[in-house]
Amino acid sequence: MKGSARVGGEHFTFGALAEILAKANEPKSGDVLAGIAAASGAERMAAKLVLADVRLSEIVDEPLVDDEVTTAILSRLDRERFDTTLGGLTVGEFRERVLSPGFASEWPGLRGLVTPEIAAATAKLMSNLDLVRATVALQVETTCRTTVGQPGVLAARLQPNHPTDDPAGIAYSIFDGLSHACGDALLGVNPAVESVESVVAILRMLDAFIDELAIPTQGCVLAHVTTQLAAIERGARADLLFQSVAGTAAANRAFGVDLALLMEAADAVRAQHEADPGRYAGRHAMYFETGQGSALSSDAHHGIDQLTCEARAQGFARLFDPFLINSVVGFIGPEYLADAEQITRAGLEDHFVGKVMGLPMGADVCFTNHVAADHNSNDSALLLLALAGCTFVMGVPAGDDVMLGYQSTSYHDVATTREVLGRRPAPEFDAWHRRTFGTRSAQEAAVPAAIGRRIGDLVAGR
Amino acid sequence: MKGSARVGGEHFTFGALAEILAKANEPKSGDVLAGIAAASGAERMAAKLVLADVRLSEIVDEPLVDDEVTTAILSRLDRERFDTTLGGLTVGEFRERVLSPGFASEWPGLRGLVTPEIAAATAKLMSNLDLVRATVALQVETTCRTTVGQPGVLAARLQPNHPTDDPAGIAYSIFDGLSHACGDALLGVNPAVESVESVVAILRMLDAFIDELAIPTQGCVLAHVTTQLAAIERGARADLLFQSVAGTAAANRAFGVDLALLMEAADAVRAQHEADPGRYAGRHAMYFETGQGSALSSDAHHGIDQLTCEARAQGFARLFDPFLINSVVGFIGPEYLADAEQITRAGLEDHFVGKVMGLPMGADVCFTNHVAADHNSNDSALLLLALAGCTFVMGVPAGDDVMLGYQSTSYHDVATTREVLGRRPAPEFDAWHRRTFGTRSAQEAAVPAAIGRRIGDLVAGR
Amino acid sequence: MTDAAISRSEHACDPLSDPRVSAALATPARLFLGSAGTSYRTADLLRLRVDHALAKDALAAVVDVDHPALREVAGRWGLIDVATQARSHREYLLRPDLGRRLDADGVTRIRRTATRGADLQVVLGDGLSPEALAVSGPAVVAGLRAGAVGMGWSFATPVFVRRARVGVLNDIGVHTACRVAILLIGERPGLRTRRSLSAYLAFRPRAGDTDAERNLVCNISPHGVSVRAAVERITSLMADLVAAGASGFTVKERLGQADRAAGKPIRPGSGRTLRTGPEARPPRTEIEREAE
Amino acid sequence: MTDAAISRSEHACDPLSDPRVSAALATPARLFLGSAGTSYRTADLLRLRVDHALAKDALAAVVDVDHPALREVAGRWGLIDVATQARSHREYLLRPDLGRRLDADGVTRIRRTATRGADLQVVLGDGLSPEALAVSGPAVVAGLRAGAVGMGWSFATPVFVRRARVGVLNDIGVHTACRVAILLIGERPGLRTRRSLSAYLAFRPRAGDTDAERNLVCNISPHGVSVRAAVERITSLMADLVAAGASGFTVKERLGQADRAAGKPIRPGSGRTLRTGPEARPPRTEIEREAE
Ligand code: B12
Ligand code: B12
Repeated sequence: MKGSARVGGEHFTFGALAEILAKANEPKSGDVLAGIAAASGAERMAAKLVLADVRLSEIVDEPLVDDEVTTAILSRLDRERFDTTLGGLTVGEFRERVLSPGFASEWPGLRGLVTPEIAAATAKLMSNLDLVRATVALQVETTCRTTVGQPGVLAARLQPNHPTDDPAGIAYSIFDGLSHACGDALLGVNPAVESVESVVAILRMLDAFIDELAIPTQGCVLAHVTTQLAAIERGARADLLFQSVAGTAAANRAFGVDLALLMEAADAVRAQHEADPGRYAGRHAMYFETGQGSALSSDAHHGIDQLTCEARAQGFARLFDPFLINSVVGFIGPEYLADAEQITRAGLEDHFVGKVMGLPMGADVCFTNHVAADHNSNDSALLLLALAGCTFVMGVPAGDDVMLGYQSTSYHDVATTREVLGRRPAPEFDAWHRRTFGTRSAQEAAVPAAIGRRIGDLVAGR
Repeated sequence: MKGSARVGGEHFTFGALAEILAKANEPKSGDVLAGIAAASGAERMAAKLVLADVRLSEIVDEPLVDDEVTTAILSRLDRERFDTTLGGLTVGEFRERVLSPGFASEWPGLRGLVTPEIAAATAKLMSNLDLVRATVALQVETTCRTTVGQPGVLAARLQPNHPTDDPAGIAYSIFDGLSHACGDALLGVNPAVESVESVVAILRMLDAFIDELAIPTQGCVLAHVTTQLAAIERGARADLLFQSVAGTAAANRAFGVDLALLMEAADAVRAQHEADPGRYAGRHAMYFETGQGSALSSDAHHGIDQLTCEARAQGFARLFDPFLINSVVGFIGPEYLADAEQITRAGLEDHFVGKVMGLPMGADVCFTNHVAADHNSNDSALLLLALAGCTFVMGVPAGDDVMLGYQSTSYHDVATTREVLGRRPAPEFDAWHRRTFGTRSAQEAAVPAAIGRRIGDLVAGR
Repeated sequence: MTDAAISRSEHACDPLSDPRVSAALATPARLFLGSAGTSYRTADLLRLRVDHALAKDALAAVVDVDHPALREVAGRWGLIDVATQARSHREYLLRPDLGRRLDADGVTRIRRTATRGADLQVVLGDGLSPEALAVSGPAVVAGLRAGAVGMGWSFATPVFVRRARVGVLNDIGVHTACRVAILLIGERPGLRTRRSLSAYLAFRPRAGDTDAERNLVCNISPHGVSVRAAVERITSLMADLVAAGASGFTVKERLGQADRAAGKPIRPGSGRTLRTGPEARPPRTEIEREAE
Repeated sequence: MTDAAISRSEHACDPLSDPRVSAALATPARLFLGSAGTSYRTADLLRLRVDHALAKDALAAVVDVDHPALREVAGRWGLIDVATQARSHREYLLRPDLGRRLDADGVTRIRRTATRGADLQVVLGDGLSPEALAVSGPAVVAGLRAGAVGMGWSFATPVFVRRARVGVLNDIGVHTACRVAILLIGERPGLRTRRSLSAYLAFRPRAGDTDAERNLVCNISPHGVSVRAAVERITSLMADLVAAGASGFTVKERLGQADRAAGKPIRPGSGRTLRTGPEARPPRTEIEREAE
């Protein structure tokens, strides 16, 4: 695809869809690092003008890279239905369609036709306000042991990490988070140690914790998927299998995964669930994390900008019908998202592309200490994403992850955000939380000594 | 007041309340320009630690400057009630009190006791999330011809400026704004020409427009207050008298105003209103604009940081029991607020200090083209302020003020924000809007030819 | 209302069949855009963003004495070229205090070459839109000179100040002892209106004067106030300042018949309550000036 | 679980009467803070912000060969001092690609002075927390050397790489032809945990290797994995890599009895489906190396 436009007396020409998409992207340090960003504001706008007139069918007809991610996604596209419903629209028209009042009701029939590149292209023509407005009404419900994604619900993943995987440390962190009503999306531990034995141990501990307190939620240990599979083989039970995924096959290979491996993993965990239907109310069993920049990081971006790569990562995840996806938006550092503005923008984009493709998108609204962002900018981004209808956000003790070395949203932040927006935890969890913690405010909800003992027992396997 | 604290092995000492307040402020380029900002993150935190332990009575006991602004504010403080209710709290404790669930219900009795310096000090100990959380439940209702500030209402000032005050241009802009349901807070024109005659003409045109279409709102022409007074003397009717105000007497003098002049103005407009009780449902008759940086701009800040100056400007405005106040938060340029982060922070601070003092605070969420901010960051700031419960925001055609040369929020932005947050225009106006524009979407609501003719007639005084 | 405004109101009285067209003739504001849901149509959103990108470029424009516009001024009436203490564009943006003070060189040059005690000292400042100065500056200077000459005023060699803020008028007053100083300066650029000039007027400006002691005519641009209208208004205001022996909010611009009928100059509001309002100022003596 | 973790779990089994105390012993995470409404108490909010200010300072810290920690290493086992192509801290942050490549000087120095084809090449990298390298680096190097010697491995002169990213392991492999390379590198600093070191392991690293071909032991710090535990784990992983003839996700760390019972090395998942997974690698010949 070629295209050109005049802006302010200057004439700009673009040689391929990848170039148009890259230059039409909002400013991101990662696109500059990749050498594919627009050189000036005028060039960026010229690319957007050209992009606005590209037809959706042209996007589908010009795959950005020939790899298994592209093949798998396109092979599931119902091209006939696509051509009759969306193909003839330009990106600019599709943006208007998405923002029109009737879109939410026609979207269930359309979302499967939205390819990652189309979603990304549309986001590039949207203001921050558009990105929020567009997703407010798009609800994606999924069920593993419990259901998330209902209207009015803002769920939270509880992330009780520990620098040495100490089970007591993890358990206390979980308990504190539960008292603030975090953990309805899942209890998800990133293990510090990538050994099958310790992954088994944490999975068992989570299982016991959930069963003992009868918490309506699901557990997950975010080791490499092959380590989790090995843990299952050793008899551990996994509510969700986790994997980080990227937007190109080459980047996924650098993560040690590919389509076949993940299909195998999804089959394994579904087989486990099907054997225990009383425990698993729904069919969703996978949890993925994404985030702009990861393809470029392994030099596997093929000249594709990071928002488009992100959309492709999500499109790849969609193949496995996940329970949740999480864009860990400010996780890496200034090389991909330079500052709070870029992080906020990327968060809204990632959420939009995911939602419009029909995914249960959450966001780890976060920053590292080496980027130009801080607690205040993170607060703002959290509120914006929650407002946009983000399926879940993170609950980390005081937002300070003591193992991963970054700042996310805290138990307190989740509680405050729900309060400000009038959102509730997922209904089953909400009811459980009221039963368990009563009307005590979070301030009073210290650890009762009995619970302290119970945690001790749990950890010791008694 | 003196104080000192250790942060990271370094010891910091502060000599006076003004210094503690300035160094405890979140980063602002204006405080750097004034030479009063903390030199490092560590020093900023030391100042915050010290500030957290300052008692509110100590703040009242150490006026920052001896001028008529201070005198007028302190002379209205019920010191006895202050001492028994708030005086003994530290700033840190007051922050917690403000964030506690019961605060909204005790606040009506307390807000008169909150001095500007106390409000500013408290804001300095708050995160962005705190600032939003704190104000969500604080509703301030005021009434001029109509009422604003009800729960669930997000009002908008319509700003139909024109580079030569062309009445037809202004009228078309108003009509377009009305079709998007903007203008419930007020129709407020900044005149390009500071002549009594043209101010009279615009006031008459607004009057006719409001009467003709029976719009439940109020009009205002934002000339210098002395020009508006002269217009009243020539027989024009003013629903609201406007003036920009600053936080010190010296800065107000540079604006050509002082306490006595504004008291005289308030008396004049109230006298006019009392003579026409059928038209004026309420007692509120003044409209003020503020914004961080204006005192420093006339070198009249006396070493006081810009957030504290802003709170003092609002405290000064409070003396006149205003219908609305507007912090024009990103209006001036990078010398006072360097970038989008600082503008957003300042907007949330200004709104918080105003609300906690009991004022009907609105925000002109805006940026100039010479600052590091853009349409996207402005969208984000708009959503955050609306979420915080801002009484009103601005509606400017496409956000692009063709006379004042800056970017604000647009008619579209207001409509979208209400949609996203589920807010409504002020009730009387809302009902009128439905009656007038029916169910037509804004897209269809073009100017019917009849209305075009009516505008022509109005403008011609027919 | 200016001439432009008035001529535009004529259409409004007899609106064309499509009010969108009348609206577009009446104002540069972007009206009746339609929407996508409640958001902008795609084309409108992109147009706004394009204009923003271009406005950013306008800020970066540089106008100095070599610019054709200033060469024109210099060729006709001479031009004294000075700068403020702001050393770079960035410093200019972040340090308005420096943009209000002439640098040492500038002071020397003005004291050596400027006209002393003239009735009218015109100053050209780049301000935030140097392009505005280039577009409208020379014509306004020509008009003001003609007006001054018409009133029998002496007209000083114009001064061009690089990286100027409005407050630099004080230093100009201090070092030229002029009666009325007029600074033509680029306003911050808008999106539609990127090249607007303002004329700030001060009567016998001196150190310590604030905006309370200044007047202005704004929005001089092809989209706004025409050069002809601006010159007429500024000239009439100049005369009123001298009649009042003061400048600032106590002296209002007089525009139409009603204003003129009200006598000259108007002092609206009681004014009396403003304790430190300006008073009519005598010309200062050489000695006073030296002391500064 | 590491030794620290295990010793901590003991309290947990017999919790003190106040579970807050047990929790504080069990984890550096900030738990049971109480709240003001749903927000932080003032003291907690300020503490977080103080820690953030200090973490920013930690990033700015510089560790080079003159640092006592590196002088210690150099004094005991020698130290080859090289840098990547990132020329400043800012460039290091924004250009990870440069932080993954040795600069020309570094290549020359390594090819001239580094040990060729050693069994173990230890590399020290400042990474994002140079302080972490200073705090734990020398002791870990000492432990690894002892471990290598105990297994009869040859131990190359350590290399110190300034402004290093993990990917620099490839260049190290290319230019030293080592069997196992271990990069000790500072992780990005957290708030509570500002000085955590990771040990990244690679078997016969070469150009084009990705993280899929690397293993690591992370969170080596006073708050996390002790030096003793880290050395034990890394040494055992080293041996497993050699046994597997590979590194990366196909080789899992073996920690406790269950892992050891599962035989060595473990290849979990079928692995077979990953079409381009690494295979056991032979040592490369001189010719291959020269070709790169
Ligand atoms: C940033 C980060 C990432 C980023 C890396 C992005 C980037 N390009 O910079 C992303 C999100 C992509 C990521 C992905 C994964 N990570 Co990671 N990551 C980290 C983190 C938080 C910081 C790393 C750091 O500071 N490096 C130091 C700087 C100076 O080096 P760098 O060159 O800039 O960073 C490189 C390495 O960090 C490397 N890397 C990142 N993660 C991993 C994981 C493995 C196994 C390897 C070999 C390399 C590696 O990626 C960077 C680019 O090459 C650490 C936690 C910690 N405290 O260190 C976890 C950590 C290293 N990651 C971990 C894991 C498990 C993973 C995943 C395997 C998760 C999964 N199931 O898919 C994936 C895939 C990793 C792979 N094979 O590529 C674990 C490793 C546990 C272990 N002992 O083996 C850690 C310790 C966190 C944890 N406990 O969960 N990670
Ligand atoms: C920024 C601005 C302000 C800021 C100034 C802050 C600052 N320190 O920079 C604030 C918000 C404080 C402000 C206040 C007022 N302003 Co004003 N302001 C402007 C604006 C939007 C841009 C000015 C600009 O670009 N200047 C150019 C740069 C290069 O110069 P600068 O040195 O940085 O700016 C100085 C001047 O702009 C001056 N200034 C700003 N406003 C005014 C108003 C008057 C009457 C004077 C003499 C000077 C003055 O303040 C700055 C610092 O000295 C103009 C609109 C425009 N299109 O120009 C209106 C404008 C100049 N302001 C106007 C008015 C009426 C006022 C007020 C009198 C409103 C009121 N009722 O209180 C007040 C008080 C002014 C005073 N006497 O001090 C009118 C003047 C109309 C006229 N023809 O006389 C204008 C044209 C806008 C309008 N039509 O409403 N203003």
